[in-house]
Amino acid sequence: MSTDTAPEVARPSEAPRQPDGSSRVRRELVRFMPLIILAVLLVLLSLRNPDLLTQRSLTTMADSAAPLMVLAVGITVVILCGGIDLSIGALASFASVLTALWVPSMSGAVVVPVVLVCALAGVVQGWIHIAARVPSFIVTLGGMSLWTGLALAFSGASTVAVTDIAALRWAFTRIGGTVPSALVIALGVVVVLGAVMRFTPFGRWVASVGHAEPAARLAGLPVSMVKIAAFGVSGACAGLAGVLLVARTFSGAPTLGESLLLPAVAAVIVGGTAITGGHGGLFRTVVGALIVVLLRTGLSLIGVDAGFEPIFYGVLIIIAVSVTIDRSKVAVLK
Amino acid sequence: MRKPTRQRLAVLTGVLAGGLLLTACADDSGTSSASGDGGSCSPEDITLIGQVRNQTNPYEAAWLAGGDEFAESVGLEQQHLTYDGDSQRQQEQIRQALAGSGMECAVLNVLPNGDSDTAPIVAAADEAGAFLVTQWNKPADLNPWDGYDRWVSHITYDGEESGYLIAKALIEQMGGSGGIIALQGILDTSAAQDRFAGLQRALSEHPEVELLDEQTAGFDRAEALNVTRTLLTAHGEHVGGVWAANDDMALGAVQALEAAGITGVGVVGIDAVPEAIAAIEAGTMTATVSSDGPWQGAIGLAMGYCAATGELDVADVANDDRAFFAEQFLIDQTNAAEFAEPELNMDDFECGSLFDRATGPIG
Amino acid sequence: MSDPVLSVEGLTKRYPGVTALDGMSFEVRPHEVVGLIGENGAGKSTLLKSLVGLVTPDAGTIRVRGEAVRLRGVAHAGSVGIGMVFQEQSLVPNLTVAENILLGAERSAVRGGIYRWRAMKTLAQEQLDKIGSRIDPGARTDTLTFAQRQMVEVAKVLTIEERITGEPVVLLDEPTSVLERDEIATLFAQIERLRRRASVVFVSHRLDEVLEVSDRVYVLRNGQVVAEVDPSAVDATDLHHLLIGRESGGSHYHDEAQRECDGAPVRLRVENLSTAGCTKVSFEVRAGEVVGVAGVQGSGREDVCRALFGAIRSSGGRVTLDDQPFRLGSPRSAVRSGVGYVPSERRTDGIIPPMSVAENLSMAHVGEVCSGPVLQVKRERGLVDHWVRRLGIKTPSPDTAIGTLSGGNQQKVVLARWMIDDDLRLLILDHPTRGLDVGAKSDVYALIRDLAAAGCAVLLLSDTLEEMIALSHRVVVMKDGEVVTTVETPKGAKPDPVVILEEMV
Amino acid sequence: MSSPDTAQPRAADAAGPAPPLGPGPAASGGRLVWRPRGTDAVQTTASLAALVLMILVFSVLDAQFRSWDNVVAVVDAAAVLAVVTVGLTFVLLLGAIDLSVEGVIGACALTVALLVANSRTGLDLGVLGVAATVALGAAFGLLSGVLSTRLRIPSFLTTLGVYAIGLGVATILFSGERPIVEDPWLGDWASSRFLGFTIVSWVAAGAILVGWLIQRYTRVGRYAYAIGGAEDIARLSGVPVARYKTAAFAVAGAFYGLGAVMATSQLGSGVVQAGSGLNFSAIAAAVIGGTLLVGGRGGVLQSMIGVLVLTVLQNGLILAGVSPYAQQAVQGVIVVVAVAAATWPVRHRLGVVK
Repeated sequence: MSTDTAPEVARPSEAPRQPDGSSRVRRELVRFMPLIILAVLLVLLSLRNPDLLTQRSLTTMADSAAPLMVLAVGITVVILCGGIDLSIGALASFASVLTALWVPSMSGAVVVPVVLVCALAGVVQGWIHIAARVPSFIVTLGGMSLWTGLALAFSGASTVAVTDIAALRWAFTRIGGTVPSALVIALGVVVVLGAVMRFTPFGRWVASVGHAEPAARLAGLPVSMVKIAAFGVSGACAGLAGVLLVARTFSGAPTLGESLLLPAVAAVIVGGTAITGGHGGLFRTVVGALIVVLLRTGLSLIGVDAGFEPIFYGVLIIIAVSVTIDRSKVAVLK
Repeated sequence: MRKPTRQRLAVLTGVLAGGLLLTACADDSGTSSASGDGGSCSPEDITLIGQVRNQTNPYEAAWLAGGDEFAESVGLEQQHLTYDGDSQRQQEQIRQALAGSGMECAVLNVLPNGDSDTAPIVAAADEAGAFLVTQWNKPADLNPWDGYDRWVSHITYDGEESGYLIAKALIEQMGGSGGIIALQGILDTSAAQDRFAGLQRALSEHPEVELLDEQTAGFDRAEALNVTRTLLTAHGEHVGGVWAANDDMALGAVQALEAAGITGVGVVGIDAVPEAIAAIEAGTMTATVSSDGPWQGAIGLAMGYCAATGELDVADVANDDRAFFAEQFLIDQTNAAEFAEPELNMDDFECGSLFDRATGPIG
Repeated sequence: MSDPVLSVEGLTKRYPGVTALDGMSFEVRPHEVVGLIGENGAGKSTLLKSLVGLVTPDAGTIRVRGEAVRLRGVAHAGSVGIGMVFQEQSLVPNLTVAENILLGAERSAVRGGIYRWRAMKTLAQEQLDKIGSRIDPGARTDTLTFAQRQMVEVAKVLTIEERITGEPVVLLDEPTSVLERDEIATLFAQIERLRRRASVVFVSHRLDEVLEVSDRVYVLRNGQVVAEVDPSAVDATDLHHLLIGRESGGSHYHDEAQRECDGAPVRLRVENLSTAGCTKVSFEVRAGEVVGVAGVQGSGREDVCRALFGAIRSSGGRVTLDDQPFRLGSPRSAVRSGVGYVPSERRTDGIIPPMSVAENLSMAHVGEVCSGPVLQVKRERGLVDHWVRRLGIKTPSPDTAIGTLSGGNQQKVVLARWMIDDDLRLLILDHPTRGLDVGAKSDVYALIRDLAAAGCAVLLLSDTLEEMIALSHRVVVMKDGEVVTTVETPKGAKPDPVVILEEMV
Repeated sequence: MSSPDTAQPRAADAAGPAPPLGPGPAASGGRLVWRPRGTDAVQTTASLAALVLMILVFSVLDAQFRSWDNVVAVVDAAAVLAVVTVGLTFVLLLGAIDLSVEGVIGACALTVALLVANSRTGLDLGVLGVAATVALGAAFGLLSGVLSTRLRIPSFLTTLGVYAIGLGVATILFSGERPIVEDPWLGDWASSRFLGFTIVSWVAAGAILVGWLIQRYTRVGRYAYAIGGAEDIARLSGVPVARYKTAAFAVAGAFYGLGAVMATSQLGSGVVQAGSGLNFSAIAAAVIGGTLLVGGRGGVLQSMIGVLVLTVLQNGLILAGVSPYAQQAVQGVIVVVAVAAATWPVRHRLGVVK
């Protein structure tokens, strides 16, 4: 029923004006579903291995999740715009190589140029996407190869060890002996980015572009700039993730972050952000990243056989998404 | 639509939860936190962990099987960790495993995904106080004797030597002259680089043998098949031999030769996977080098076990034994049958004979 | 008189806050062309959707050949003999004509899941032959003109003939709205053919057409049938009165609010503007002036407006805004220069349905509610409350998703989006009252008057000439991409629409 | 999923009595959302031109490239990718995506190796084994499709899950020992030649033909176009959309299964990683050829152009002696350039590109 043809008529399929109690509960439930799933999984897994619920184990998990979280938060912005960025893994690897190469001359300040370079790389991809009107899937698929190629060239196709690892100590330590600094950094990124999205028009612009690009364009929103900026943010986050990876592996390598691409996308979707754009949020992605890391590490720790592990991972991811996804907010399912 | 979906989900989740509990193998290690000064763990408190890339290739599967056999011999079970060639996941797993309780008595036998992954693994184990043996990959400037009292040893093989051995075997089979194409591994691994250096040493000794082309096939069989096919068209009948940096690529090359209908070209690889040994017996491959996967899977656990129980004092182990090249065996048609059914000799894993296969320090 | 093929009794459909169908009853007899006319909001669309199973009525019965049916969807409606030619075309663009005609009901053209293309083309050709169309059944649908596609739609609907015993009822929803004159003539000829094998329900807002083609006409108002008339006995004026239900007249358009603006400075000057659809268009709009742009399909008037807003590319011409050169770049730059645009496709181009009223309202001039880069939520709330009150926007709260509001309220938000800018210099209205009911229309007219009175220049494209003439100071008439004349339409001396119509065609 | 109610959201009644006037929304250039017309042809021509250009350049650079042997090598090398891409094309036509390729191929590769005469199981099912493997592939596709349509989850994620499941199944089947194919018939696929080309290449040719026939002559194929072109209209016309979406995924899975059989015959044993790298290559190939991600565009034959572009590129770069890592970078750039070039002439029209 389109309202055009029935004036003064609310779309029955959409949220009613005065939500009755049960539907409000259901909506709130959908909102917090990712957290609930995380808790349920944690409890389930800890039934097998009680060690998982210890403070040490939990902080370790959060620590492991930090680089993935940073990556996933970055790509969330692109996905909210309705695009996709397949280059983040390769870009994080590229960043790790740059970091390792530049630490000797720049020490801990290396994070600044690396993040800037990666942001620029993201901007370039965004610009090509806009200017040449090539789907972001393709641009970043190409980018994935390109950044890997560059990382290989810069590193001489080998691992670049960081001798002065103290310079990056800040990115991989425990504050007060317990709180992982990487987690603090990741949450810092989320808070800063979240604040920008919440307290400046940027967040609305991103959502507008993701929901209805033609309408956003015709309202005079800087659609192209928003999209390019989103790719820039994604690139910057990939850069920071690269630095975090170097801090924990003590070296940079041209394939270091490649394997984090699909988990990052999974984290975004599991968090409940619509892959079609518009609906979602950064905090959801944080929870999604924790779920994904829990599945990545937890399954083998409770002794699931190597063959069954990916099967459980696949099934659990699908179940998690089928519960967290807010179907009322997704128009077309592709 | 919504309701049935939800119900179905609930059922699915339930079934899955049950499944998780069932398939998880039944080791409820009542982990009493052991007072863990170096080497005072009682045997039943020890947790044995073996970690390899995946169980989808015969070499690493054999490695884990060897570990299982050793664990059984001391009345324990080995926990299997596989990380699917994903460095991040390997580190996440190690850290998460070490975040459990009683890790002062844990023994890890680890195959790091690449050189760069060794340092963080060592750091994590050191922090948790777990006994660690690493194999294959390690950056040159990181050594167990640099203040790590629980990183028992690093075992690897002289890749340069392996590359050299198979190159010699290949050249011999070619009659000392002709053209060779080389299939390299993943270029940013020291294994690939060292092995290729061995090939170059052999070539320098035989100037009449020409290296026609070298390409990477990423240690991957399918890729090796394609690359070999292309190189065969490029170099045609000049190709007298194929040198591959591992058996998987060698077997891919064998398939490519077969598909091209070319016979009489020698193919060599490294790793001694069962299929390669079968191929050598059948004459389609010339030679391979064995590192003895089952032994690797067991020896790492054995070293850690001995150290944990105190039978081996890590401080007493000579530096030459804390990072060493292990013995490797060239397999060709003459001895292939012996290696077809590798068997562990449990005597190798007595605490006194742990370093018997050391052929010398790394370097 | 034979028994009715289709009869509707007491059909009722209520939505929260409005009754779309209020006990509607009518019937269609065999081989009859029945006209349905009604204002927007009279219930035409809801009725049609009920008849093809897209809307489930709350009460009442639909009988097909005397048998009560509960329709579950378009396919089901087709199986009992009711087919509809949608106003918004329902053809898949990347399939062939033949496939589209037979989509979902391929019958012998598909055996065991296998397509038999020859049979398919033959079958499709049979359908096309029924309406005497010479469209190639093998052509890809997106290569056809709009009118051709409409013919394909008709042919597609006729396939239900083969699926039922007896004759089908074909619903034509505003079939002429986008057709050229000669195309309309063809369509009417085809309706004549059609009636030999089917009954036809013809829905249109063009009274003269309805009178021309129908055997009987039902007039709908407020969800009810208010009159059943014999076309030969009435003229368009009579119908008009029945339709509106009250004297139509100046008050509807707030004529009294039209201000003179002869002395005002020229706000917008367009010289030799060219785009893909128009060439060398020149005209001016003064501050406070409402200028309508009239023209038929293909006249290029849409192109002019969209090019001025930067929504499509222009290939040449000079435009000044308050005597400053105005670069036609992007909507963004246009907005920054004080130009606003209300698109015709509100749901896709105008609003962002899942986002809140407040966000939709402030989106174009978000700077108004920001300090530096920071959003001031309180200030935004105040501004939105002000405009919600001022325009009488009915919304539970500013945080309500705009998609849940009615069309009229959505459109008010879109207008408010531009009105919050004190420096708004030019507002381009692309069919601003499309899909609105009478009351909402009147409100929109009042807003347009207010805007003009405040000195804003307004460029207006309208669905009806009457509306355009009533609102405008001047009407620029376009034909074949060029301006043919300008007609003054001052207050108190509004010309007859026919004057402009003659220039348009 | 849009309900039938929203199937025609742009209905825009124009009300009130009036003389004929007013262009409708879908009039020429009227709609702001641009629907490309005839760009299929542009894209196909562009990718064909890219292929020809590439062949010319490599022919000039390298005499080896021009040899008949190399033509054979290129065709043989393209075979598996071609079959996989045929399958993937059906999913892309829907406007969906499939990331399960590598997992499904892994599972199927192990399955076929264990079903035909092999070193591990006593089975010797021959053709039956191959058929069973293709059926298993179809079952995986069915799983992806059912999960996507019934649970209403984007295919991006369901297929990611199915990828993991496939990998798990492969690992379990592998169980530590690689099954060596000892079936001479299957082995011959990779080694015997007919008219110069290996049997695998002929199988691929047959698969392409079958794929084309499915696309052109079956409901699954034609409805995939309809669903990809305008899903809501298809539903409105009574097309059981969910069923045919699922079917298209199943067809795709069957082709992955066949691809796994071919790869296994080439590799000589059941390899879990038999499909590694194929997923993104297949997507890239399809897109280069003109089977765009938006759905309803392109087709099997167009995708094959993309397959040839990628294979020729890889072959040519090796022959030209370009470093393997530069090859990777070059491939990425080519993909972007090929797609950009094809849409360049129409890029100024307003439209949404995601």
